[in-house]
Amino acid sequence: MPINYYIYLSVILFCIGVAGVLTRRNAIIVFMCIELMLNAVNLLLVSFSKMHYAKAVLTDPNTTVGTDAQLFVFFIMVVAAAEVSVGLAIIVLMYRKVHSVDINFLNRLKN
Amino acid sequence: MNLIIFAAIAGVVMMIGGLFVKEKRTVSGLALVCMIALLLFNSLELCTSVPVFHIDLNGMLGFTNLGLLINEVLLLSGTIYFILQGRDIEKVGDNVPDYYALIFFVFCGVGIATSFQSLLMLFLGIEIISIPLYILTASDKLNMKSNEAGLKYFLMGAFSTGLMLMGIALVYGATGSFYLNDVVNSKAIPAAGVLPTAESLVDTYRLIGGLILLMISMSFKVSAAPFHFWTPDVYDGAPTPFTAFMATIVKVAAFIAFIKLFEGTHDKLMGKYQMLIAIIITATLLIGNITAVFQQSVKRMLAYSSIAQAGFMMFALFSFNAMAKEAIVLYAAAYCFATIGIFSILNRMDDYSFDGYNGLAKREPLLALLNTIFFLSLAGIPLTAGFFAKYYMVAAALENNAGFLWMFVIAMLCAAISVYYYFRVIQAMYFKTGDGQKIEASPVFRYVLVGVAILIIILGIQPGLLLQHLYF
Amino acid sequence: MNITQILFWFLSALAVGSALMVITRKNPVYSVLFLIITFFAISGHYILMNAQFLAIVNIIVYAGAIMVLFLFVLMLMNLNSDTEPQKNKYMIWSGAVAAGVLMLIIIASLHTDIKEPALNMGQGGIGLIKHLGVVLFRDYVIPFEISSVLFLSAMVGAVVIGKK
Amino acid sequence: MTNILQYAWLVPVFPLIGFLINGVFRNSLSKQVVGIIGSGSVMLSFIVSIWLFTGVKGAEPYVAHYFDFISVGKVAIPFAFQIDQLSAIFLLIITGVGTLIHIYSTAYMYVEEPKHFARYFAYLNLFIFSMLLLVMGANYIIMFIGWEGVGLCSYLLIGFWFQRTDYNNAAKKAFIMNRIGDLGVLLAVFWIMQKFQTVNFRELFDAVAAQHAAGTLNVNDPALVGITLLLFLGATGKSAQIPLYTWLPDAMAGPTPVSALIHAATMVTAGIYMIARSNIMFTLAETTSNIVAIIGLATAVLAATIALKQNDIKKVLAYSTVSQLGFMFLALGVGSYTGAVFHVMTHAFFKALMFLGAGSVIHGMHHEQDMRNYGGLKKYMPVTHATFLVGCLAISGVPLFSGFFSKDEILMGAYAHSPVLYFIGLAAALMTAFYMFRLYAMTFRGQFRGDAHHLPHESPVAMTAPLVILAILAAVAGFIGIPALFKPDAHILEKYLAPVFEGSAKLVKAHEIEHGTEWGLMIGSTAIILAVIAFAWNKFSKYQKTGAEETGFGKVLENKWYVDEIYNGIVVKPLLGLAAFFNSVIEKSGIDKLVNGVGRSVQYASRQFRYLQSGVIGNYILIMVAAIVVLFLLGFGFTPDFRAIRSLFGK
Amino acid sequence: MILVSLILIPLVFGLGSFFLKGTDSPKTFALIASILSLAASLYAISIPVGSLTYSHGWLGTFNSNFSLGADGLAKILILLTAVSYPIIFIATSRNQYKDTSQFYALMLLVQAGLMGVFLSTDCLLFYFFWELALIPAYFLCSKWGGDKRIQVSFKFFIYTFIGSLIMLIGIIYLYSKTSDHSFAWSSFSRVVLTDQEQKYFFWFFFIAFAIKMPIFPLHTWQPDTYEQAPTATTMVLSGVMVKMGLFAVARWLIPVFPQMAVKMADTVMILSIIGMIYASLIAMKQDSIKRMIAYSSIAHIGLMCAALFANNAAATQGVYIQLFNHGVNVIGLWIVANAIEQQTGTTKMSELGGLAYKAPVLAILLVVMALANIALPLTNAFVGEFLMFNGIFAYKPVFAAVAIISIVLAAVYTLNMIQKVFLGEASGFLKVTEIPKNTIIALSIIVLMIFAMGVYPNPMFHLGEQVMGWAMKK
Repeated sequence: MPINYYIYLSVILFCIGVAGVLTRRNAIIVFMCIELMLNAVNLLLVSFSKMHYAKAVLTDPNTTVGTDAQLFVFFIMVVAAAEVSVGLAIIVLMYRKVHSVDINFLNRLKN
Repeated sequence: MNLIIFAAIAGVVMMIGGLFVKEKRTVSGLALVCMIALLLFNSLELCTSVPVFHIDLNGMLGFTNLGLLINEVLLLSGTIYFILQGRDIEKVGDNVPDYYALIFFVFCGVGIATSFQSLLMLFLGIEIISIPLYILTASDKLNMKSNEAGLKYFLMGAFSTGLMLMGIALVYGATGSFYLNDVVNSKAIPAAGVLPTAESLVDTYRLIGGLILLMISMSFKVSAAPFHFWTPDVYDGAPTPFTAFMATIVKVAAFIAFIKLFEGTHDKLMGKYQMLIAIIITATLLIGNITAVFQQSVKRMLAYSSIAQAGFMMFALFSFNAMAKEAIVLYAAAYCFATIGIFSILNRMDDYSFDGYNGLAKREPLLALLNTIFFLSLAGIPLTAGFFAKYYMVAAALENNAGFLWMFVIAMLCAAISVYYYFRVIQAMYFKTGDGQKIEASPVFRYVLVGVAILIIILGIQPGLLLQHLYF
Repeated sequence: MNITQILFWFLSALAVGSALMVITRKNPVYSVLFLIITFFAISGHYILMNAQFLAIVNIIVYAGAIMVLFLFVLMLMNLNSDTEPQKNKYMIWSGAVAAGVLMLIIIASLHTDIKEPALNMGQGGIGLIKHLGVVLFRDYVIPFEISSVLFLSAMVGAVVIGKK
Repeated sequence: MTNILQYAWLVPVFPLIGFLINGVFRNSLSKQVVGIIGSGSVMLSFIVSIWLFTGVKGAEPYVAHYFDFISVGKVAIPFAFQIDQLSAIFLLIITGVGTLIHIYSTAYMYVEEPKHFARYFAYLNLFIFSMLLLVMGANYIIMFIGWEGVGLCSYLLIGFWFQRTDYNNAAKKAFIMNRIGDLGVLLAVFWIMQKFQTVNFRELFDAVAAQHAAGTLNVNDPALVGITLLLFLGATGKSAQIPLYTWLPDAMAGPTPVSALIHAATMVTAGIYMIARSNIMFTLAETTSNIVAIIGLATAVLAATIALKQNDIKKVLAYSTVSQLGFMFLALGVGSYTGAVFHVMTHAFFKALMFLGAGSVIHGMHHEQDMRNYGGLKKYMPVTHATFLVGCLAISGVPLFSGFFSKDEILMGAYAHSPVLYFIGLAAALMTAFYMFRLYAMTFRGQFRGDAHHLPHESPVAMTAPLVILAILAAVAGFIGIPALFKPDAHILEKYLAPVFEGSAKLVKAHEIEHGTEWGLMIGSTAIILAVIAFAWNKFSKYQKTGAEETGFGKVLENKWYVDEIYNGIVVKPLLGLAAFFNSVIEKSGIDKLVNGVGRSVQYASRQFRYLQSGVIGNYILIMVAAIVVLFLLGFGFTPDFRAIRSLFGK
Repeated sequence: MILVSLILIPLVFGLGSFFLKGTDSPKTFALIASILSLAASLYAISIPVGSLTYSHGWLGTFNSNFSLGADGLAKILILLTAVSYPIIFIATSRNQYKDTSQFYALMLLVQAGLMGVFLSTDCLLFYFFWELALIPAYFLCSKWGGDKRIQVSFKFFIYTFIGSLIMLIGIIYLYSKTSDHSFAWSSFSRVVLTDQEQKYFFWFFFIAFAIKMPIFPLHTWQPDTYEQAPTATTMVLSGVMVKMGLFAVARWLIPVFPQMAVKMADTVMILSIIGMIYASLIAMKQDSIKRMIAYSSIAHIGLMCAALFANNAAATQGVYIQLFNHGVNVIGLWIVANAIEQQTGTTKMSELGGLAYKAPVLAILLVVMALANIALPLTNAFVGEFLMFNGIFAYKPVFAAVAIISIVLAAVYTLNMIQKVFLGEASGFLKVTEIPKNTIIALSIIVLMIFAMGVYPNPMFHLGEQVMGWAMKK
């Protein structure tokens, strides 16, 4: 498949994630949409990894080009997991206080 | 390297130490000892450029004088911060050792952010800085504002992480590597005078797209407009000692990361995109300064002021020359010292509004004087470090960018606006009538604060004392 | 249209479709479930590209662990249905438009007419566990160790936040 | 030169010393001492002046250079005195009349408290000092120092009784109107410096003459006309000519001796002195000369008409002064410089005499100045009456009195220039005779109309003695200027002054009037004047207070043609209005509002910007996304498909 | 070294003064300091220009030195600064301030800043001192001023600060354009700029100086500040500090942008002259003596600024001498205003009147001061104004003709003031007595100077001429 398709797909998913962040008010959903964005990036990285591999393999069949991107994706997942633990902890803390996860109610701090 | 390793170790020490030490003062003392140790280790590396442990870095990290010097400045600020605000950190909540541990982890991230050579390390560094901060922000669990700030910070920070990753992905797509050197030398950046081929143009687009996204996410981290929105809310909501920490050390570290990130590509590529930086600078200066004018709370004003100061620090990104590096070091020092000083006094006050400062000069003449010096430094008045910080920034940027004269004029007008809100505090302290709040201040606190003020004035007269370390 | 292409289009449609469902469902539980479907679709793409390790990790970590955590929290909060109050029309429209424009802009920025070599689907050993493992523990030991600091801080953080 | 002239500096130094002593020790000196110092210093000057007068001989003026006042680059202004015939005559007038008036003042001002008495004499001495500087200065700057100095003293003396607001106003008015004229002088000086690179009289006039001779400076050269016009502007201020004359009548607020000295005899003739001094430039600038003549004549007529209807004795004299000064300017304008100086001299005598006489009357009448309340004073104040009558005769131009000679010389000069000038001048002279004798008759003739309980009394000797001396002078001073008509070569004054006006004399085409015509004019005019005198004498000796308001034209005259009101309306009010407009509108609501507005707009912006910080994450991220879009657009160069990037990298 | 001591004496004494207690000791202390610095400056003035330099390395990295130097212009202004301080301290020694020691300390710090400004031959150093003079002044105005002091002095501060920041851009830019990358005056005056650059940076510099002077329409901070500031500070502000602007134009603007100074002369002069007339007219409408003096000062400064740009030696010399004379005169006027305020508690003309009865000495001294203010011959101001008008006339007669109107207006408002305050019926201030000795001494010194300089100004010209050789070298 042409790399462009993957780029488009990733961008579309990414922007759906952005749209979710923008439109939803439930903090958890917003957070999920951010995860969706990260996944879109992961997909893009993997496809770029394959793209570079595809280019490099033409000259060197044993090439390992593209490995780093896949490891990067791995690290993203690691970080995402850590982030989720912290994020959900904060959301739960919030919920315990106000019994709501509506981010629009988060407006004690403004101006 | 020393910083990264020992900061991580210090974090663990604090975690474990917390299990055994119940007395909060002792915890603070332990943290201070760790901090001084970090400072010494980093000084050692700065002087000898040999780390304690030899680790094969695989090109992921690279240590330069700039990074180490900034580390030094930040660690010094950190030491001062611990001395001056240890008491206040103890008051935030019950998990004091954990707070210190998180702060040390942040320092670990700071070490990475000032030395990364690979986008992967950038990502990890920024995340190691961010995640503890989310927690520190939300750490005052009884305070709704703190919780709210934590959640806001977290959601927006995660969003910007997404943007950053998208940028990194695009850069990778263009260059096939995460290493800064490879990015700079990749074919995606057409060499001067060489006509780009159609293929390389595709990569160029991706690179530019990626860099713009990176720029945006880093702007977010340094709270440059219009990506600054988290800053006032978070700084306002977070427990004050942690606000001080975020506003100074973390922000400067993010700046260094920002600068390192674009250092290489600037000459070849982003140099042509100075307009973008100029727009961000202008927006940051205007929004930061103007919004700060109407604030009622000093703490929140300082948040906007930190945005405004970020605008000035962005000049280093605009110019990218040898002087810009000097400028950022000096600015980091001036800004950190002054802001930590201000926050240290603010911490001890009950009323954070401007009126809370009324008549302080009568009650605490020394503290008022010191506070004045700090504010003057932030405002960039000569004889304080802040003047030379701004001076270097502008001089570096002006050196070969006369076309952006309008930006400098705006910057200077904004500097004048900044005087407006900084001086409101001075006015309150000296000229308004009031009883002045009682401020608990131990002699050590005072001496250290005086030391900071002297440091600021020395740097304001002879900035070379600090800057010479950049070169040998 | 060979099988790869068919799978590609199917998985893409699935991913986009379920992603849209994620952001449009009112009930957060549905959102979580659709997100899991999206993740599965993405894992499918990984497999198409012969990135088997990531495909598995994606399912285990994301779909398996993270999303379950989400679901768990949702259940804990009893946010199963209609807890999201009246939506703000302006917010939805402006959000959708902004995201749409962003998408157009990014795509337009990256769009070219150049025919680049197609990805060789299902080939290449770089995505295999064996290879990745070697590289991870040889070249990427520094970030690997550093991510431990990240986890430590996350752990400490969770404790700080979670402790009563 | 002779040794005598080297002591010229003594002349101004005596009054200066007097000023300093009286000024510094005013609280401790007794009135007698003050009077002696004040009068004595001027008398010493007078003595030196006489000495100088006799010492001035020949064509070359004596210039004494003391030190460099200003010397910067090309500007070199020495502090130097110039003694020649013109200044010698003025010195005599100033110190001579000055001495008399000082003596007179010791009696007139005796009622004042000692410190005010001393203050008065200090001012008076300072005035003499300034006036001497004015006439002795060897360049325009020193002259200007004196010029401003006399203005200042005039201000101080008019406002001597400073508790009276209207007096202060009068003083202020005098000073400011003089200042307007001074601007002219200053500008003229600048122009002179630019054009001739010197302000020293000798070098300047030599340069003018030389340039004219060399053909580089034509008659009516624009620069010259400009310079002379500006100088004349100065003269109109100082010498109370149209349009700046209105201060002089108001200046009568000062003590009467002051009016006599400053506002009749000396200061107001400074303008004439200046023009006479600069005669060569005025001669070459014919346009200006014509303007001077016309303005002089117009002033003479206008002031005379006003004087016809005034009831305040000092006001009549004041307008009379303005009118007489107009005559002098007429003389200057028609090139009869000697005539002008002659009239200055005779006028100094008879006008000082009349002012002092009026002062005596006022003194005797317990500070009543309204003539309608006088009448029949001849009986009570015989000396005053007699001397005053001499003055009136002199000013009216009754033959053999001094005024006759000087006025005749002026009118003849005017006739030679243009008969129209002559006849208008004659009309003014007739009016002079009328109002002077109206004054005389109303004051001294008829029945006493004042308060019978406060009968007037004759003044002390200190006051009458100067009157007598002045009366003698007023009667006989004319004989130094006997016209050629009576006896050729008998005009002593003309011969004496000849070196000063030598340059001009060469340039002026001598209009000789036939002797027959001259006799005719002289006899005719004298006859009419005598008739007018008789009419006025007759009419106003029977004057009775009616209390009726003047109507019609009389009212216009009584109100001085409403000139003050007109000035008020077209200059003062608009200026104050403009000032108020600037103050309240431009300054406060304009510039300051603008400046504060900048600050306020920042605050306003601040308040608005705060709303961006809505506290809602969705909005924050929305703005961020929008910013991303914008940055992408900018980064890729705005075109829909970003083709611009190609040109960026593809050369 | 003597130059350094000129800065150091007030600086050290100023800092020392912070530690004094009581009310009398700081006054004495400050007076001693000011007399010391007067002595030092008299000594400095007697030294020929050539050997009056001092340089010490400062910021090696960008070639900025702590270099001082005095030419005639600087000498005149040093003398002014040094002379005015003792006079001010004597004249206001009866004024009571809370925290006396701080007040005098700040006053001395201002003096140090002023000295530094006048002596610096390094542009960065100049900027440093420029600001350093401002900050203590700000504190003085804000802490010890009138009711509206906080807003007013803040406006003053921000206004001048904006100007100096814009100038800073210019300084930095010019620095980068100097051939030897140096801030030295000599390098700046040799800098080569394009027309476009000249145009921009001329205005960048000029705005800063114009605000300081102030020139219409940037003057609005001034009357408020003068009115609200404590009188001693006002004296420094109007007597000495505004001279910084003119000094800077003469030292840092015209020599650095010679062509632009010629090209822009018309614009600047027109602004200045409008300002003169405008300020004079407004002065006529003021009720407060202080505001009147303030506006009068604007008019006078406008004249000096216009004359500086007239580009001829006479006018320049006129300005130099007038710098001193105006300083002396305006300080005298403020002393009178202060005396009136101390005696009656008000400076509103409408509330005053007839003071000449109660305080004849004051009245006489005021009249002398007023006469100097309207530049009557034989007072010092005449010499300067004469030369300046002369210079302007030589440049463009029309300008002189318009500008000179201000002399008449000056007479109007000055005489008005005299009349309303001193003349007329004595108003209700029965308690008013003759002014105290200290005021009389101070005013007498000023009056003596007024006449001395008015009759024999040549010594000052000789001082000023030392500028000519030095500054016209290029």
